[in-house]
Amino acid sequence: MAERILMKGNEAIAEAAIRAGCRHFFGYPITPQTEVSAYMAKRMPKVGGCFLQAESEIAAINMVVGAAAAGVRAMTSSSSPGISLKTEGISYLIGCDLPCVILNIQRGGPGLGGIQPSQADYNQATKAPGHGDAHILVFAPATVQEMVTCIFDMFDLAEKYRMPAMLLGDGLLGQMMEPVEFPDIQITPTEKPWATCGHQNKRKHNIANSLYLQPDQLEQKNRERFQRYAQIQATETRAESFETEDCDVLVVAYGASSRIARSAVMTARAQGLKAGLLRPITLWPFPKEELRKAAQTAKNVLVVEMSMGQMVEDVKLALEFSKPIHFLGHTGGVVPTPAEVLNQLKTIAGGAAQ
Amino acid sequence: MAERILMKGNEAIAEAAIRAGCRHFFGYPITPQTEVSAYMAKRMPKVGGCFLQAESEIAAINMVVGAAAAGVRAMTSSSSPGISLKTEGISYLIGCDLPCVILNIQRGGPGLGGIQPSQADYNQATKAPGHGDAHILVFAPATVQEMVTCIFDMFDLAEKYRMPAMLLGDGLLGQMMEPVEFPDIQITPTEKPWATCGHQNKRKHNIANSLYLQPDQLEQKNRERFQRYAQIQATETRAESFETEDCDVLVVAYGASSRIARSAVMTARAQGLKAGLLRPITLWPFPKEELRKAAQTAKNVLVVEMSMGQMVEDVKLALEFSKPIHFLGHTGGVVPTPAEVLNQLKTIAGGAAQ
Amino acid sequence: MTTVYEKSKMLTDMPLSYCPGCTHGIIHKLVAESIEELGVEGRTVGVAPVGCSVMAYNFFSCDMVQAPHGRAPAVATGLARALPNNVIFTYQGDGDLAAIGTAETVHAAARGENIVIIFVNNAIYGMTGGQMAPTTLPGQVTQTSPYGRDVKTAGYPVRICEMLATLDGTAYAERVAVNSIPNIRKAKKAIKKAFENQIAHRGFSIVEVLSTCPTNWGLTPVEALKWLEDNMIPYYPLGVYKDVTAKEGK
Amino acid sequence: MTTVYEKSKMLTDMPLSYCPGCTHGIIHKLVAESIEELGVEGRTVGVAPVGCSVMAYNFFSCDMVQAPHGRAPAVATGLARALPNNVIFTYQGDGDLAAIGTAETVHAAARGENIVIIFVNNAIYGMTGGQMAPTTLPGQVTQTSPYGRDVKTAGYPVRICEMLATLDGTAYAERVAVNSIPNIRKAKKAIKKAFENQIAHRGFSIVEVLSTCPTNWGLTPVEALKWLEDNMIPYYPLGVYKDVTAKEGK
Amino acid sequence: MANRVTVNEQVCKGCGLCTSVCPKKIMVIDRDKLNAKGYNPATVSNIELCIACAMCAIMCPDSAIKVEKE
Amino acid sequence: MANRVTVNEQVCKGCGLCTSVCPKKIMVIDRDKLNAKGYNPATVSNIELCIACAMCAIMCPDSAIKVEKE
Amino acid sequence: MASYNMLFAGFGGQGILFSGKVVAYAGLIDGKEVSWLPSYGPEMRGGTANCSVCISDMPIGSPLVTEPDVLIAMNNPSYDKFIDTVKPGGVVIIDSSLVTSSKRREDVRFYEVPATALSNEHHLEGIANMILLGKLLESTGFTSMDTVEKAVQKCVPASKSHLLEHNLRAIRLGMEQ
Amino acid sequence: MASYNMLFAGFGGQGILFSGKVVAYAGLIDGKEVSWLPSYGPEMRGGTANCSVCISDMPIGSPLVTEPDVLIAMNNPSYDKFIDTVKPGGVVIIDSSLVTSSKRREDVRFYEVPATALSNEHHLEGIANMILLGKLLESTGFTSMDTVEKAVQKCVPASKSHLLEHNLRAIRLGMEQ
Ligand SMILES: Cc1ncc(C[n+]2csc(CCOP(=O)(O)OP(=O)(O)O)c2C)c(N)n1
Ligand SMILES: Cc1ncc(C[n+]2csc(CCOP(=O)(O)OP(=O)(O)O)c2C)c(N)n1
Ligand code: SF4
Ligand code: SF4
Ligand code: SF4
Ligand code: SF4
Ligand code: SF4
Ligand code: SF4
Ligand SMILES: [Mg+2]
Ligand SMILES: [Mg+2]
Repeated sequence: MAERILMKGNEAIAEAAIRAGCRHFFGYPITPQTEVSAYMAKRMPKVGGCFLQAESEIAAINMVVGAAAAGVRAMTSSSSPGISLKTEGISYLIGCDLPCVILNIQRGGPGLGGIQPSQADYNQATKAPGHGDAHILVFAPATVQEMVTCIFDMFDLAEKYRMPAMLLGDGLLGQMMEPVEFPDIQITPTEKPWATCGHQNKRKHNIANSLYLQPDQLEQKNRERFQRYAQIQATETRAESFETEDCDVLVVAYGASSRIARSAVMTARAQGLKAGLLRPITLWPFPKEELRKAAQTAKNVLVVEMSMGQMVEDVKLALEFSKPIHFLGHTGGVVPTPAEVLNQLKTIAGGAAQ
Repeated sequence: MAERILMKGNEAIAEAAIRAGCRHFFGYPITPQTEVSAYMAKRMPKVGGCFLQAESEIAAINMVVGAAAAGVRAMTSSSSPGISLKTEGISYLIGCDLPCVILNIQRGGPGLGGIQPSQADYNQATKAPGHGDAHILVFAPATVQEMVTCIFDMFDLAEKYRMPAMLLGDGLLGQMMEPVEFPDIQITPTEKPWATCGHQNKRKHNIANSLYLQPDQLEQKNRERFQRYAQIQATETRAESFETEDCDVLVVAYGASSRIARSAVMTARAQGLKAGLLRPITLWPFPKEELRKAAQTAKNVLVVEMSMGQMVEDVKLALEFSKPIHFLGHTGGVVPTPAEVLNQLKTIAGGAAQ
Repeated sequence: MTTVYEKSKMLTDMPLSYCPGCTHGIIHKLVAESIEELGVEGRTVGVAPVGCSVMAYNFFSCDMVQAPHGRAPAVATGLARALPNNVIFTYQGDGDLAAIGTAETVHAAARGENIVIIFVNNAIYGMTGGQMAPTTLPGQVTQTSPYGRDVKTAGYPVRICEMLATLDGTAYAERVAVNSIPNIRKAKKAIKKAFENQIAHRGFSIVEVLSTCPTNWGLTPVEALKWLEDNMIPYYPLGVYKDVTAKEGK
Repeated sequence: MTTVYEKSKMLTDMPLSYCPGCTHGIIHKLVAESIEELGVEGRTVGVAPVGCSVMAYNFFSCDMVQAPHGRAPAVATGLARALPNNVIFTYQGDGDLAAIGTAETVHAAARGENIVIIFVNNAIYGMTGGQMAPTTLPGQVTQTSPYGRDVKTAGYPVRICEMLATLDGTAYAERVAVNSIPNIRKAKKAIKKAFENQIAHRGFSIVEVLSTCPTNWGLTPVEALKWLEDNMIPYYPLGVYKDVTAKEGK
Repeated sequence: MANRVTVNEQVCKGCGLCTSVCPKKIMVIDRDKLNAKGYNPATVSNIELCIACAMCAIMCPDSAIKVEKE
Repeated sequence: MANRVTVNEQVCKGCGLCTSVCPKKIMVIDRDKLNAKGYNPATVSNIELCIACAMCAIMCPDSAIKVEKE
Repeated sequence: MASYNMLFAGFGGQGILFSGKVVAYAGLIDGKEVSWLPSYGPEMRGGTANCSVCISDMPIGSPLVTEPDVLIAMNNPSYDKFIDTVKPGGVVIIDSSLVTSSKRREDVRFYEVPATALSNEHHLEGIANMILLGKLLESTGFTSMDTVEKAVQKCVPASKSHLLEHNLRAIRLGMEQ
Repeated sequence: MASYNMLFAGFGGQGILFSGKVVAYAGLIDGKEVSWLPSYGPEMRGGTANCSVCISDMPIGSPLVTEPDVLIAMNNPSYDKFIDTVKPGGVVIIDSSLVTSSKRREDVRFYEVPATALSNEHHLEGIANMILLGKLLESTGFTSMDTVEKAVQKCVPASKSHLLEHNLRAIRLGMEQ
């Protein structure tokens, strides 16, 4: 580990990707993630890598298709409207079993919406990253430092499971500076016998493809992929529990809103209210078990999101309605305050006490 | 009502749309829905309407944005990969509060997938039709006749609630012929004081826009929209109950798979097994109440889908895990058979009897 | 007293959101004046892009639609097909029109769609803070070409008028600039002509306007005018690239 | 006995999925033979489009990627950037390249991306059953122009080589046809030259090949050759539209 | 009687484009004034010299200038 | 000894393109044969006339023809 | 009446989809529930085509017939592909001019009609499919000739009404086989 | 130590983001948790800019400061926008050369520093922001001058190290106000 320096989230992600062996980045400008491209544009030529500003988000994700098929670590980045445009390409990456990393530094929607932080693409990322039966790995770090560690893991897991991994951040995490240090990791490139990089007359030709005209073949492909998904759901969930051992009220929040929730939980504890926080780090796979465990002593659960309540459904599904699940949310770029979360915690605890 | 004629689902939809007053159709070819465009290409010139083959799905949905903003009844049609490409545009339509009708005649995915029938875009349609906090009306008719009636309703409701309505069909429904009759309805065009059709110097200028740079304004817009959603969820759900009054096992299925489920339920009943079917017609809003009612006597619930199990979550959320929920699904274009549904019903009933 | 010049009534009272000295504002005026002079304000519908002019819907007093990034020509097509007797125009930046919106632009032209496109070429993505545009000049430094646009990796600028002139559907394509009073007068003429074409149902007209971005070029507004003249005009020659009325002898 | 002609080794044993007499098969051969003759099969990666040639990945014996509809040039760009010393080509139809893929095509050309594009122009969407393509001729009847393409509502055909020739990044653009033996020979030469360009890192080369679709044109394969000659060639003149090696004096 | 040139000071952004084209060099930025947005607005230093050519107004991106001829 | 023209009958789709270009008009469709895919394959009616120009083979979209010169 | 799940299979261009449509219309005219579903997509091109037709008193579940009561096969590949899927006791009708496979099943009613040869003989070129439809009518009695006549009228476009009589002649010819 | 939630606000180009960064770096050097968050997007252009800086012993929740302990305001619009959000007992420092608003609050510690005038006087053109930073240091003691020096070193790019001394002079000047 090196010195801790102050760095913007977006720039830290870019630096982490380069250190994780990514030498192919394809972007298209959009607020609040333009710094990723700007950083890549500066650094890639220095490390012999490729930064390319594509003509559109669609072109960018398809350049990722090509680069990923060729076997290199490839990445693209955008924000909400741009991610919608990438959904066809993401579905192809899934269908072709190609690894890559995609950033969604979310902003308020729908439509052009706004440019302030939001978490309203949760459903899209976790349930419908494209058409068809499909999933991608979704990571939701909460600090600039965690963004860095996630990026390393995401490249690894994407290759291990041959699927795209998305970092679901938001404008707050992308724009803020925090201290960060970069791990000194030696990247050992994964063997990719499937890569379409020219067979040099030494093997059968490789094909990256998602077309299967025979329904039973396509079904077979999908079932194989869902077996992989099941394995991932069993082994790759990540979450952080904070003060959950004896909590009366459990807050569930991820990414930027988990930071606010954490402040509120700390204040609540200081004021004698037994609050706890479960912070999913992977959103897909959703950390069901971790959540169930964290909620064991809780009489009430409060989900805090910067959306109209998208993760709530996953919390309900995980807890199977075994306890009341409340929701506090803001949308459109409004960031909740620790005070209002605290208030809500008190109301819930009060109500529960009645 | 006129004579019953045999008509392909895709063509019946097109004819219904024209009769419902749609004079602006923007399409791009994709199997299995090309007949919609082909039909429109033939008929529109005869009724003074506009059929336009766009250069892409993205162009098509944005032509719909323009036409809808102008205040006319506009429609576009595609199939799974093409719908992914439309998600940005759909999110804009939502953000601008513009009505329109969108067809998704689903095929197997992910990626290019196949061209046989599928229901694997359920999550996309109902939970993430685009980025941001957003919903659209989603109708899932099960017969060619019902496609016709739905189309009329969809144009009306889309205008009433100023939002897009999607018909979520599949290759089976689009390609099959069934008897159909067209209601003889006089369309009374809704007043659209918001339309951007030229103010003729008689009113303030109208604006169709989804940009709100102030987070609180954007939040306000979203909250208003979600109030409308709540009203829709309270009043516009639709479902059909079949033999549910005393059922032991309740099958939940929509669209094409509900037809198969229905056959299985009939055979089961004939064999003395008390099966019933709840068939959601609206997928968003999801008919929670109707489902709860239909499941009242059921000891078990079986969800049948042509996907890896996407609606299952909505069924769980509606029934709050009050009874065991089973799943039978096929994906990639494989259509379940009545025999295998029946088998599953028997297994479940047997298991339950033990 | 006679008024020699005042603000067009086709512009609202809303102050423009552009940076000081940004020539987007001049182009707005030319569009507004043309429409006002032709007396078609009441039946005009404009389409705002995503770019610095995203809020053009607040500035023009006609009905306005805000289109997704790059898709203004498609939105305008929808409007034009629904409102064949109205006047439809888009106002788009170079990122919007020449990058993400390339397909929509080319095909609106190929279709001879009866619309006017005002194409503001400032050789940069203004709104997002100065990234390279398809029209960024070779060697030009931007946020995403920090060492100057290297044509070997980032490719060559696209000349839109030249490209669209190859399409049979294009009725009129002219490139103008707003860096000086004479050029502004010519730009006004071109823009007005484009609207006249549409009123006469002549089809697709595009006016490419070379414009400044003092903020992201890192120059004062006055320096920016000079930079435009010295660097952009040589690469993007002003002039008429297609004009069907010329053939018609009008 | 000496072999005068046999199937190229760059083609697999898989029977082609094309309709009887569809000239897609001829173009496949020309591509395969060119690569084989240049001895670069082992370092070639092809990109198949969405269109009748969607399964080209089964037919060419080099590594292959199947791209989303219209996005082959972007996929090829990703490949080319990751594999700068390989030979990358796309094989695309007119719907794929000239409609949905317009932006990707134009910008791969503008960037001078070091790839070869084989553009199969058959004036129709073959795979989906015969809808109008951007290249469908005026008056031509298709599923979506049942009364003949009406240029007033459906617009004019796009001439891709002419359009791309306006871009500085295009190194080579030629239009050929495969309706007769002499034309096939010329087509072969053009395709081979495109690959030579790439091996020499000259940048973006496109060969537009006029091709038949007997099935959706409603003609026999032999009639289709004649229709191509009588109708397509006059509208899409054969020839070289850009060639940087000509300037270099090669 | 002189011509009249009115600068809408609240709208003016002090960009100086008008000053750069005024043939009489009478359009100047008023460094002593600051409008609500924090800009130094333009002003006419000597209206007597004004020829009402309107170049300043034509150039002003913010339509801040009105020119009237006597 | 004559030249040799081999038609891969299973691959042939009976399209007739080869027959249309054979200068000697000896490449013909065999109406009496049907391959597994249901097509009438092409065949050479009189190999003696063949000049091994390979036009048939160059034209064949399905690479069904091999031409050998004596 | 019984319900019928029928499969019509052959090459594209043999009129497979058309005869399926006539049968479906007949069911409709008889007041039954009917459905018709074609195979679709690129595999149709030049290759095989087939369609599923269901006629029933009850609402039709899956319109996709995977275990037909009736199979009409007009080429070898289709015959080979579907013969084993026919329900025991079902009906199989083949155009024996084209289906040369020697494979037979004992548990179905089997009719061999040299329809293509017959159509050429009787100047009914190109409508061998209608001859087979006649045989279908005769062998199953799924509807009346009267209904079939009406159904054909529905399916032949007004502009081609001169073909009507031809079609009916072919059907009658088939009934006599 | 206390935790600080600070807001730096002014026009773009006044070095608002830079002084926020120096403060954050100071916190980092002191071993605190810190965060820095700029306002972003088009509204920054030509208009106002501001940044939130948090320094704390605990992990920082929201980096967005909505109720600052400390407000440094360098223009009227920012002052008007944020003055009411400052926590009672907080610190407000204004560049009184630019902030001409007469509005005051009694429940905060209020410092008026004619920073722009001072910077011109002392040949420290363009770094009025650093003068205000000096005042911030002096009035809150959020860190030591030693740390601030190190922090400025971190923030000034090597290529512009000649500006280092200027910046430090400005800070010292501010501390004396
Ligand atoms: C789909 C999508 N991609 C990207 C963006 C971000 N974006 C906003 S404006 C813009 C470019 C603006 O540049 P230009 O079109 O040249 O207009 P200018 O600001 O220079 O006038 C971009 C990329 C977006 N809003 N939506
Ligand atoms: C996103 C998307 N849109 C549409 C389609 C459907 N589609 C498949 S092939 C094709 C067009 C093929 O035409 P062309 O590119 O001309 O190739 P051809 O078949 O004529 O060789 C289309 C529209 C698709 N698969 N994906
Ligand atoms: S960023 Fe550039 S183009 Fe945008 S308003 Fe400012 S100066 Fe004009
Ligand atoms: S549909 Fe047309 S282009 Fe496609 S394979 Fe058949 S003949 Fe060729
Ligand atoms: S009208 Fe002409 S002379 Fe008068 S101030 Fe304006 S530019 Fe100067
Ligand atoms: S041009 Fe307009 S905005 Fe600029 S200084 Fe002059 S009056 Fe002010
Ligand atoms: S080689 Fe020439 S002459 Fe011989 S069969 Fe072929 S085309 Fe005819
Ligand atoms: S050209 Fe080839 S496929 Fe066609 S008939 Fe001749 S041999 Fe057969
Ligand atoms: Mg620009
Ligand atoms: Mg084609």
